[in-house]
Amino acid sequence: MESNQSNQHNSLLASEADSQRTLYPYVTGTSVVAIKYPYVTGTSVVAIKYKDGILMASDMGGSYGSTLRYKSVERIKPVGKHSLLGASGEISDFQEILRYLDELILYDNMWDDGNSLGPKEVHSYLTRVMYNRRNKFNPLWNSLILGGVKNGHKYLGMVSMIGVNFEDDHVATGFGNHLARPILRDEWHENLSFEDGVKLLEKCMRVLLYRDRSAINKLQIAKITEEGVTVSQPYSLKTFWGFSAFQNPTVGAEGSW
Amino acid sequence: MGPSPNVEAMTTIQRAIPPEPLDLANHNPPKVYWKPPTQPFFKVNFDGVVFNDVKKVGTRVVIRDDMGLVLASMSYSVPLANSVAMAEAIVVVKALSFAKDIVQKKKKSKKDRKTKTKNMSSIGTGYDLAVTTFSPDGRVFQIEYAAKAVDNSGTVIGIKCKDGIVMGVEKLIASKMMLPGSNRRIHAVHRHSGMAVAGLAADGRQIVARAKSEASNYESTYGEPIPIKELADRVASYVHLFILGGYDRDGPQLYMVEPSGVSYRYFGAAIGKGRQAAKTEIEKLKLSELTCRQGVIEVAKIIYGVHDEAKDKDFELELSWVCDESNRLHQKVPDELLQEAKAAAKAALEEMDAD
Amino acid sequence: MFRNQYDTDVTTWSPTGRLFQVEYSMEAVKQGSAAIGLRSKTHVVLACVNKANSELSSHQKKIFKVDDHIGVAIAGLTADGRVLSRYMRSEAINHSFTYESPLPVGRLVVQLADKAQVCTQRSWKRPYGVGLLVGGLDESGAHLYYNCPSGNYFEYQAFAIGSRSQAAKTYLERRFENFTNSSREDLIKDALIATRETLQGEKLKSSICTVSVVGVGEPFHILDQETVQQLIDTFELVTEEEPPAPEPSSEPAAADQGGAEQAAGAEQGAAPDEGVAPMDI
Amino acid sequence: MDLSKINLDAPHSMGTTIIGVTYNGGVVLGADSRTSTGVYVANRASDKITQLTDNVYVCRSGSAADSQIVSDYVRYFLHQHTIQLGQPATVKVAANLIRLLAYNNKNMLQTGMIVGGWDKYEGGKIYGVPLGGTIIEQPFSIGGSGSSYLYGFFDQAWKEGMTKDEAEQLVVKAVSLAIARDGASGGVVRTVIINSEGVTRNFYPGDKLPLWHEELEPHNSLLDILNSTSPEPMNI
Repeated sequence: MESNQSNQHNSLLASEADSQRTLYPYVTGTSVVAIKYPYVTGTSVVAIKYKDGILMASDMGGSYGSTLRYKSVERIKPVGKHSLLGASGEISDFQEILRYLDELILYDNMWDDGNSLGPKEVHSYLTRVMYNRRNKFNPLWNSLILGGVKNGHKYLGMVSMIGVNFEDDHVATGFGNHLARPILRDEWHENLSFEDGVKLLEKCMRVLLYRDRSAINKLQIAKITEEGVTVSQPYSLKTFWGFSAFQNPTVGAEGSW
Repeated sequence: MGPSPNVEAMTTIQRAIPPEPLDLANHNPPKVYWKPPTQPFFKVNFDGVVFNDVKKVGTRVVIRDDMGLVLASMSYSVPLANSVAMAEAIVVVKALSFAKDIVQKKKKSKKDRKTKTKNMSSIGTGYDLAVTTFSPDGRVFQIEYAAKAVDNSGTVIGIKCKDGIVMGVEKLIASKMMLPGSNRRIHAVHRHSGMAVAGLAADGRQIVARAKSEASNYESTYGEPIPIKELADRVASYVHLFILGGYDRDGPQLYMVEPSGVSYRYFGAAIGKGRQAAKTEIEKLKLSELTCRQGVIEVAKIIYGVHDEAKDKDFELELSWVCDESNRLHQKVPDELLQEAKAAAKAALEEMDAD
Repeated sequence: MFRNQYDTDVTTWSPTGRLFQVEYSMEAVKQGSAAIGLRSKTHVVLACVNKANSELSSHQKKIFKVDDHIGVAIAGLTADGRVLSRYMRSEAINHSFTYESPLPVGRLVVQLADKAQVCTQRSWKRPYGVGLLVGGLDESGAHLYYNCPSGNYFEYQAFAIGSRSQAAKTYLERRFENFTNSSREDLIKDALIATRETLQGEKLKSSICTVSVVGVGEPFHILDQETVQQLIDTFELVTEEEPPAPEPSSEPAAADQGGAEQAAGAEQGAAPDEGVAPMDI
Repeated sequence: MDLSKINLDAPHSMGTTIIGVTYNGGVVLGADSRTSTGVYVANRASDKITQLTDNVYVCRSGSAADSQIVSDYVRYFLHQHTIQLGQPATVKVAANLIRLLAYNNKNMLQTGMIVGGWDKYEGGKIYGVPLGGTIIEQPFSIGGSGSSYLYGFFDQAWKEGMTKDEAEQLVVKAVSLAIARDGASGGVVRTVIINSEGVTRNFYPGDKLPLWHEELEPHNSLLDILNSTSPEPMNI
């Protein structure tokens, strides 16, 4: 009865669920750890290293199947003094991860001893959590980007829902992997100024807005440097519709729709 | 054996080894072994035992009142004397000086007299060896003894100012090679609260760990930070003496939790050695007009003031606050302010000495 | 050895608010041969005296590596020391697995102290009879801590524990204010001299001491015997000029955990009529 | 229709329309009253706005059983919590407890909920807890199958800082619109208004709801229409 119901639900969300890796139920004795699907999801996050630190961008959408149900979901959050976390995928799992990190950072701060977890440590911790959960066939349904600066070292890495992790100069999750990374590969360089970095990220976000149906035109860009974290207010990007072919799509292509 | 009119004047000698072996089967014990003295006298009984194998003389002294209650008892061993007579002599001297000691101690601290006599009456009764044993008058001496450790520890104070809480500790230091900051007595318990513990620092950390887990359990269940009152209530059940300061949605609050498991809210609280003097000083402060920045200075002055330089070793001033200036986070007081507070406290002390 | 009725059980308070079993466990530290630690801004040096039980036996190892950035020197029951250093190793390795970064020294020390504290609150347990000098390096610099069986821990610029450590402490107390800026070599030299102070006239040889270093760019390691001997030989010239060490007594040197030191240990022990619990500082 | 194919064993589910809206001073919660078993209406007057504490209510959607058990547990937890603290629980605490159960049992629960209420610290608050156990604080929230028909309406009609009456009218209008298009929603419209003064419950019966596109004024009988002195008689 239950499974019947969830199957009905799956079909509702089939397009989202199928785009994710399939997990098979894992049988232990009599209990079966059921397959889970994401319900409320966020789409791409894009992040780059720049001259003074890390810049990260994501929109604020929370999709429910194909419904753009929530439009004020903050998907970039500061973690302690030195790190910034961006997430795509299941929002409830992201919230759970934030709770873990909150406690981690709280306990770190309560030592009040001059030592603190940097981005590398937080990234490593997340890697362990994600991999551990996927080994229990109960993954946290997210792709995470962790960026930060500590003691003059810039750090940018990501972790997937199955625990795959790596560092890079620029990273992106979800659709961003397909649409943003090629742009970043062409245009990114070590010494990007803040302005150039923001422009580069906005270029990526605009492409995603055009071509990712889950993307919405309400985004935030966050910056982390040695000085600390700032997450921008939500804003929208101007879009371009001025191609003449858009005005008159059938010109030169008679019979087209 | 027999009644003795005055502890300082008369004593009796009791033989340790019965003159002849007892025939246990036919032994008819005397009806009365010992009679209590009449008021207002105390009776001192003592005895010496010669341990040939370890070459020592053991002495035992017990002082009892007219009710037969033990006021004090003592055992002591000294290297073997030349003769039994000499051993007996040593015992007499020991017993007398012990009795004198007790009398003097009672005179010296009139204020604490009640508790002193109380504690004395517990020793040697056997009712004071386990936390799970009640004495016939319904007390648990082990808890009272544990409280002693707290009474003897460095002074801990907390005050509630208009914009937050300041806590301070007089942390005694054993060696000049020791560096500041270790074996802390003030600990953060959650973002907005901290705890200053008296007694054994190591035990204090244990209670802090409990408080931390209570606070984070609360938050993960209810999704908002634990109210300070609730935290105080929860940790109170773990039995310890400490001051808890925090800043929640209802404003800054200061609690003192007592080993009996009760917690009360205070404007100012003090525990440890100098608590009495500290309380008097706190009462002089206009707490409702004081900011934490000013409060820090006052706390430092009080701690420096109650520190007994003659008796105690060096100390480190440990200070923390949770106030508007610290963004309602519980933190160590910034170094710059700590130094300022120390300087002000030392200046105030010198001024006092000059007067 | 019977002192009073309050000292048979770790959890029993004496009428003056003391825990005798815990205090006695701290006496055990004084029975072991000496361990010495000192630190500069960048380095920590741990040294100890090795005493073999007999001419025919080897000595017990008293300095352990915990991680690349942490080492520990012990005095007291070496068996307890090994248990604790194994615990420290596993804590350090767990931390570096999860965070891929070294465990801050101060935090390890608190965990260790908490572990020791637990034994003072369970009637069926006994406190660890060992003192540990923990030296290490982390992002806040070089650190030296002393962990006591009572569950207390203290950070020091320099410290000595174990039998006749008072002599070493006296030496260190005269000089510790300059240690912050000492070079690595000077630290080692001071460590060796302090070690010699505890020998009561016996000649300092590399065979009876162990020296270890951890510092910036230098993972924790124990210096090999030849190096130590070379250092001793180099320094011996200098030390000759200094006022001679306290006159050697004829007392036999203490073997680690041996009984020979008991008399001295008992002397230093807590006098029963001292009012304040000495561990409570 | 082949009646034998109607599945009366299907789980009771509240194909539903639920709404929570904040206004200047409190919140208005709204819901329809239809509970279905497959296509059969098992209850046409159900109450989907459930009390958790004096000052916090929850709107339930999805499986009736699941949402009931969740709200029963949370009511119990909140009761304990209220006694423990000696003061009313906040809306946030209630919402977080719902979230805790929804998230930790996401593979067993098919329920989405909207928590709304008033407390002295934060005022009126609405939290959405959809399937999966995400928790989102919102100025207004809609849920249940009927909400699909309301996104556009709310995007257009919701205003910041409405009065109590404006807010309630908005809710009633929205639920009736959804009832008009969602087969799984129906019956009456129930509202609950929570503010510093307390709680007011209102009830709008199915025959008093506004009529929308292609809906007709109800009559007792065709005969009434025929007998009425209508200017345009029925053309037979």
